[in-house]
Amino acid sequence: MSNPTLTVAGLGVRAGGGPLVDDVSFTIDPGERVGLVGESGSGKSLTALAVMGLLPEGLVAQGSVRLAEESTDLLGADERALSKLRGQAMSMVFQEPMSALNPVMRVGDQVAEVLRIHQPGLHRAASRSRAVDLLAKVRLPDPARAARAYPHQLSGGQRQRVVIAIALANDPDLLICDEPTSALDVTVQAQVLDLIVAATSRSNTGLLFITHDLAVVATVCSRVLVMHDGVLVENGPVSDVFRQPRHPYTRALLDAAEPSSPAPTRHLNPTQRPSPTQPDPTPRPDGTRPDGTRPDGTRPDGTRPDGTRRPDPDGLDSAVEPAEPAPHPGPAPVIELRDLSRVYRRPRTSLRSAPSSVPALRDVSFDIASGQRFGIVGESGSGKSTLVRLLAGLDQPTAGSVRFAGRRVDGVPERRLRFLREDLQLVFQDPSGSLDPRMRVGDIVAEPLVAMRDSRLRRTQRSHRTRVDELLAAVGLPADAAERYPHQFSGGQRQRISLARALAPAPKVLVADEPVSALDASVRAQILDLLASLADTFELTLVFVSHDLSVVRQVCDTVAVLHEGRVVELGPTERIFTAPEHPYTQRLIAAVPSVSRALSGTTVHDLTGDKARLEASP
Amino acid sequence: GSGTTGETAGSDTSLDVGFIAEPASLDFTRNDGAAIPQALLVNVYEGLVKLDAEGRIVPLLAKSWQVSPDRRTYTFTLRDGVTFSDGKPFTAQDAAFSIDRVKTSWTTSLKTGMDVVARAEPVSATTLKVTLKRPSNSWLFAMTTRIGAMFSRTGVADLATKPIGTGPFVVEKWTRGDSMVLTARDGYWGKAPAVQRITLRYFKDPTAMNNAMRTGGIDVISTVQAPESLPEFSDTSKYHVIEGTSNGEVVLSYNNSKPPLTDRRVRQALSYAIDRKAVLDTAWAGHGTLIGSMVPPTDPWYEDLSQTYPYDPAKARQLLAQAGHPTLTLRLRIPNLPYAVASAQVVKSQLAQVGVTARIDVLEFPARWLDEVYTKADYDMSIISHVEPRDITSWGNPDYYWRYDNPRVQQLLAQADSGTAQQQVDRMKQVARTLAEDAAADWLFLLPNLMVADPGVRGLPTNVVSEAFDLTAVSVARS
Amino acid sequence: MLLRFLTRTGVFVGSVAAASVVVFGFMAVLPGDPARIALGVNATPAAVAQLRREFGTDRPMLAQYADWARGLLVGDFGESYVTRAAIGPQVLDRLGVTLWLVGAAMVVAVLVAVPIGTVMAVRHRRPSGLALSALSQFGIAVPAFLTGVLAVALFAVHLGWLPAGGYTPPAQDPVMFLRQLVLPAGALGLAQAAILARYVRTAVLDVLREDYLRTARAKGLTLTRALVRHGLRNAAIPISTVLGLQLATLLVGAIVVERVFVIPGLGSLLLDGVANRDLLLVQGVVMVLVVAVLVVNYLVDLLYAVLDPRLRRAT
Amino acid sequence: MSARHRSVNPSLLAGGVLVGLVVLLALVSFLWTPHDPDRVDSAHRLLGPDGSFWLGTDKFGRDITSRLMVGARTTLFVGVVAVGVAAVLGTPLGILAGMARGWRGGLLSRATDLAMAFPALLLAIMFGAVFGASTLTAMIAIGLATVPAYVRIVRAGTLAVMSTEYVLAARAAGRCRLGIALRHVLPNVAGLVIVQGSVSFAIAVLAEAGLSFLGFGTAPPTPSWGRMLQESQELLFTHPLLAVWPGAAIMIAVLGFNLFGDGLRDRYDPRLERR
Ligand SMILES: Nc1ncnc2c1ncn2[C@@H]1O[C@H](COP(=O)(O)OP(=O)(O)OP(=O)(O)O)[C@@H](O)[C@H]1O
Ligand SMILES: Nc1ncnc2c1ncn2[C@@H]1O[C@H](COP(=O)(O)OP(=O)(O)OP(=O)(O)O)[C@@H](O)[C@H]1O
Ligand SMILES: [Mg+2]
Ligand SMILES: [Mg+2]
Ligand code: NI
Repeated sequence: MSNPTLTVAGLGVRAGGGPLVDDVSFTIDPGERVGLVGESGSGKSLTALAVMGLLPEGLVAQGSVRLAEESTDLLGADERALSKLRGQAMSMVFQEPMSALNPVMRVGDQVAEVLRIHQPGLHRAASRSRAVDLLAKVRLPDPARAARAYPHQLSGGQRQRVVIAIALANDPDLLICDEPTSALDVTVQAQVLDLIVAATSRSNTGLLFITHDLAVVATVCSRVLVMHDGVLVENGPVSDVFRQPRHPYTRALLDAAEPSSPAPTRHLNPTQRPSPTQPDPTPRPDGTRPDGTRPDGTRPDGTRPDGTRRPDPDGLDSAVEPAEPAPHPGPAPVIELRDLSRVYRRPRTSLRSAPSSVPALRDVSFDIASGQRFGIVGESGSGKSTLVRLLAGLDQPTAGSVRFAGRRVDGVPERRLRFLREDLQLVFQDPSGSLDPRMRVGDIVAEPLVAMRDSRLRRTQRSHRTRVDELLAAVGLPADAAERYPHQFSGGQRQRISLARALAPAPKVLVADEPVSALDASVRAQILDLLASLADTFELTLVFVSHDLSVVRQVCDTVAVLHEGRVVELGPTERIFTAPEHPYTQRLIAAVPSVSRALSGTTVHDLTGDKARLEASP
Repeated sequence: GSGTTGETAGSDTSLDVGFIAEPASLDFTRNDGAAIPQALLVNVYEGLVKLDAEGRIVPLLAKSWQVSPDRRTYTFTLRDGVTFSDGKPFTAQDAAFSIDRVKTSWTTSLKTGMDVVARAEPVSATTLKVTLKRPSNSWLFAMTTRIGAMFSRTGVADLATKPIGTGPFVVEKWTRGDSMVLTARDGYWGKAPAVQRITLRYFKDPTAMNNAMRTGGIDVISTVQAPESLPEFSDTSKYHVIEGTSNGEVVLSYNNSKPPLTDRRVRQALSYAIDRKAVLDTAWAGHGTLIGSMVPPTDPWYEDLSQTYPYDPAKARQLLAQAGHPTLTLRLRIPNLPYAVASAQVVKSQLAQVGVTARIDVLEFPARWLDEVYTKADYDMSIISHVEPRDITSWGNPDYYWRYDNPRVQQLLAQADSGTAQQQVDRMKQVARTLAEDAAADWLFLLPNLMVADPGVRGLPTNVVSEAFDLTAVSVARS
Repeated sequence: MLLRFLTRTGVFVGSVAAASVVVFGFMAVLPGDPARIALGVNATPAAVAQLRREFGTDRPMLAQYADWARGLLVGDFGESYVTRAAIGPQVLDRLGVTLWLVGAAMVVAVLVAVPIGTVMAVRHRRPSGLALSALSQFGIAVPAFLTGVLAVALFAVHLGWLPAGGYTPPAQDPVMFLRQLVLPAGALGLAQAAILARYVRTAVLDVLREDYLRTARAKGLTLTRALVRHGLRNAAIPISTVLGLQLATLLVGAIVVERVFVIPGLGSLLLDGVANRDLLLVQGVVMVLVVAVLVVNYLVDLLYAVLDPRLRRAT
Repeated sequence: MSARHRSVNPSLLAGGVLVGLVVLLALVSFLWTPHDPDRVDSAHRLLGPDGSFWLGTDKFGRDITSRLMVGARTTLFVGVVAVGVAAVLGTPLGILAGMARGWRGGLLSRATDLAMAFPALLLAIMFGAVFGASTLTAMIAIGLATVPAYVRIVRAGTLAVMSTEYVLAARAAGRCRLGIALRHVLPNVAGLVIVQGSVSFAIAVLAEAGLSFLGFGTAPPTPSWGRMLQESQELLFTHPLLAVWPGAAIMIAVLGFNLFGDGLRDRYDPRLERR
């Protein structure tokens, strides 16, 4: 066995107080691809930064870090010595492609710079042409032109390729990637992952791949390290770890990441019905039971009393209408969209060109029936949020119409949308951004009540209080939450507050715009469960927006696929997932990595779909 | 300043003199303001007569003059060979023209000084006859001020920037906001000045002027505006401090038409309440003279009246009580000038001791002070220094800002003007005494003429008795 | 790029026009009759009326504004009410003096603030950085005129190294010009430097937190070189904004410093004008000061596009 | 998270102590001063510090300690008026500019930019010329001249708040625009206003000193630190202590408010808050 490329022994990182990373040891062999997974805040990035010697100010590392060729311990080395190694023997790709490049410097120069730093003799012109070669190697279309571009002129995926080109420029022995694809769409992610794998195997580079997505690790890496609270809890070949997780934490992660498939349309079990023993203070039942568990049997933290997580669904609930909604058998549709278009105008930036316009939505028409769980999927920029804003009357369409319960929503000033506000409420993506940091939770939840001065719910300040308490209980928050401020809650809890607020006016329709994409996998599962159970308890119609196909699959019975502002496919969830008709849907579904498929042999390259077609349309 | 270093006395010397007030323009026929005659009179423009250092009227462009027995006709014999700086000769025609022009073209109210003139006629090239409507002593005196300045008949087109006079200097350059350069001219009729080039440098800030003096930026501080700083110049090997008197009576004026200041007892009480020695000591570092009426010691009718109202707060309280004003609030509206601001604070503190509250209101000078106090007389008390020579005559004008209407004073002043020299002195003394007894105002002190000069600078005027800052006799001696 | 240039120019021209209305309007409501004031207290009423006719101040406001604005376009600011001299050349003359002072102060400020601010940011947790931060706080807390007065006391009066004040045009005596410029520019510049250094610190701290700086270090640049090669140009964008805004402060700070150092600049012209109620002159000076600030902000605006390619989008 | 929050911010602490000192001086001066601050006494002129006159006397024989104490009132008055005028006008205008849509918002920000070109001291000098030099007019002018700075800052804050999801949520909940302005925007920009306030407080104190230097500031005999500094100028070489006391007082006040503002800024900096 040859010398390992990287040897990390007893690595610890501490701030002023306790350790953030503790006693982490592992090795990476030449050409080996090692995944490092764990939740947000578990210490993954700090581990990587400690190896690179790029820890933020105020943090100190102990232990030892050695590279194959270097005899010295990197942790003891000074900035000058480290800078000789960085970009040469080891290099790193960061998460945010948007900000990792200097916005005021041409891309080609930024690539050329890394060459010239480590090869002082290299001529400017030579380094420029080498940079173009490198850009070509990361399959950037028209590399010569890209080299002259500034970062803002490239898309996120293209930028990430540039960063990878910089990292690979000097054929490093070790490449560290810190969540290189979490900011990218699945289809782009597949291409970037493919690129990383191809490049590292070509030059036998050791790879440390950091992500919170187990499926990606399973697809990319041969060995996996699992980190929890700054400690390595698992270290072994992917197939072993993922098939037989030893640590409960790994098991929990796996559970959350990979809902047993085929995913059902509902995760309801009989206990979700309101308990008849509990007095019902409102027309709608309170969701909390006396033992503190929620109707689905989980505790507010998402675990069940027996310590397991969400059980396998036991099929369809007989009390619920059929999964496959007939075109118009039941009640009339709640929401009707007709030829809906929305074009954003950007201010003109040049005299010669007309002001640019972005068609965010084009001729979208569909109905959502009462009681339906309607999913909308699509990549970033496909128009999902635009659609949601139009639905909620928060924006005006350029053309077409939106009707709610038969009444026009478009073209009506916001203050005359009372009927809509009473019956349709929103939950947003960012659990912290959607809560006013300077308002008490109680006031936040009561806001729709106060704002509407609802005649139907005409209440005094006091009864607002009781209503707020009910709602907080329904979403599984402690009663004293009303007096606290949002920042005193975790991400998952904040999203529960959002939910409580949305439920306040007892709406008929709940529209959720990516409500879980900012959450960790484990918390995500809890919120999805809660959403599903609340929808059921309160007999809500759910409109659920996400870019994450697996999430939609867990929650919705019907799915619309948006692509560049158009609905390219619409139908029952299972049908779309098992037999997608539109090529875009097919590509989308293929690009989603999954642990099980990876374990059964799917490679990164497979995710990218038909290679020839991809290269043709960059 | 720096130019003088190392040079010997001779025709090539130069001198830098620091001043506070800069002229707004060079045309005193249309612009008021003491800074213009200060720079130009005697130096650039000359009159028929001028005041000497003791305040006597002496010949200048006129060699001599005769007064007719009825004292209404003055016959001046003019000097020969006098030329203007543009080369034109100065004749009796020019003199008559200049006198007439005051009445026709001047816009400032000082022109009234010429109202008494009936005719001015050139008799020959060097003889001028001036006929007055009535005898007037003040007319000949006025001829020493700016209205007596002689202009060329062909040189009044651009007075604001190009003054043309018969004096030893010409204005070579005027950098507004900074300095004015006077250079000695060829062809001056009298003794050529010892200094070729005099730069008048203008400083808004007294401290800046002191610093310039200490760093060699200037050779003379024309008037020390911060007497407290004089100890900085105590090194007699480097500085020469000149202390003389000036015309500037610092007057605590009362609005005589405004109750309760119409009551003589109230005014007297105020005068008793003020310790003028303390005012002088604190406000002007003890430099200056206590006077007691509107007459500086350089005037022929000067008498020491400074003890008319000795400091006596008890008496002041008693008089106020008699007048029915045991407590009193008065507005003390002053210009934002250093001596006024300093004096006002002392006055306020002293008046407070006798139950009089003075509310100080600092007005921007000149604009707001002139408008509100001087023109509209919207004030109870004010403090300002009256710098015009022989300005006691203003007490004869009932519309003047102190609104003092005393027929006896008016009559005495008229008699003094038309009487003989002896009568004039006699009547003027009576006026001064009347004013003092009447407590028509309180004369806090007379501003000193404080100058700091390089020890080598000679011939600076010790006393300021006229409107001019006479630079003609200045010389510089350097080792 | 061209579009940006045109819109900015449009905004600039509009602002100047609006500024002229504001300045004129303000002067129009100033109490006090220029003719009266110009003639002084001893003026006769007839002379005042006549002068008012001469000045044209007896005409309607709109006509006066139109005249004035038309004059401004060709650099004719009218004639001073007090001296009857043309205001334009005078103002431009003084502007030249003030620009030297302000320009030199700006240079001092930048030369001092950029390195110090950068060190403050890079070492913001170390004693040296904290000491510099504290020092800059003190620098901000001392009024510029006090610095000036003390500098004169020390360097001119006590040590005699430099003149206490005054101004000599550079064409006349370049050495004297420079010697006289040192203290005022220093006094004015250092006060600004203290403020600017804090902005530089913030800007550099922001840049230090940026991902691209980490990328640069991951490439193999040391922190210092990464900062110089990648950081400063990015930091220059917010700093140039501050510089533009500081110019307004500097121009006004110059009023005070000109007084301390006896410099015949715009500041003393303004104060004279105000004192003499030479309204047209004040109007002209204020207009020039305001336009100077607008011009600089306009230039800074255009400079952004040079510094930041994101603003040069040509598509 | 909370542990890091509880640790006291050193500049907030230092600023608080200095500002507290100034406030304390001002408050005590209402009840007691060692001597009558305005009492002129020619017998006790220009004394050095001693048992009775702790910091000595000025050229009028007035007690410097007493005058400094009363001067603290002027300083606070100056700051309160200037900051009050600026914040009361600037905050609503800034919110309006941030919330107004279309050309109205644009016009407001253009007007703000233009107003920024009229520097504070300039306005104060012109106000002084029109309405007479007094502390009040000077400070109203300084306050007015600071309004644009507030408009800018508040507008930027408002724009940030308006683009958050919680405002979207409030709209979805049916809040009217006024409700959003009062319940969401105002509380969230309040931090910015407070920070800006303490900084402009410092600026106002400096401006008052500068104006007093030019003769447009506080009228005598009301003690003001700026005026005391100006009066001490002519005695700089003979009695330098006279300049030291007010100079130090101004520095302490400005330093205090600046540090306080910096501390508050750190407190409210979202970047620091998020950690
Ligand atoms: N500069 C710092 N000072 C103090 N604590 C820090 C610092 N940077 C990170 N931490 C803390 O260290 C812990 C580990 O952070 P790290 O960035 O390594 O997490 P991560 O696993 O990469 O999470 P994510 O998936 O969100 O990127 C977290 O609790 C974080 O709050
Ligand atoms: N206010 C706006 N002005 C101009 N363009 C906009 C605006 N809002 C959205 N767009 C553009 O409209 C398109 C659709 O945006 P939208 O926010 O609906 O996408 P999305 O599907 O929600 O994406 P994401 O998953 O990133 O949230 C994008 O190209 C976006 O850049
Ligand atoms: Mg991380
Ligand atoms: Mg979206
Ligand atoms: Ni007099």
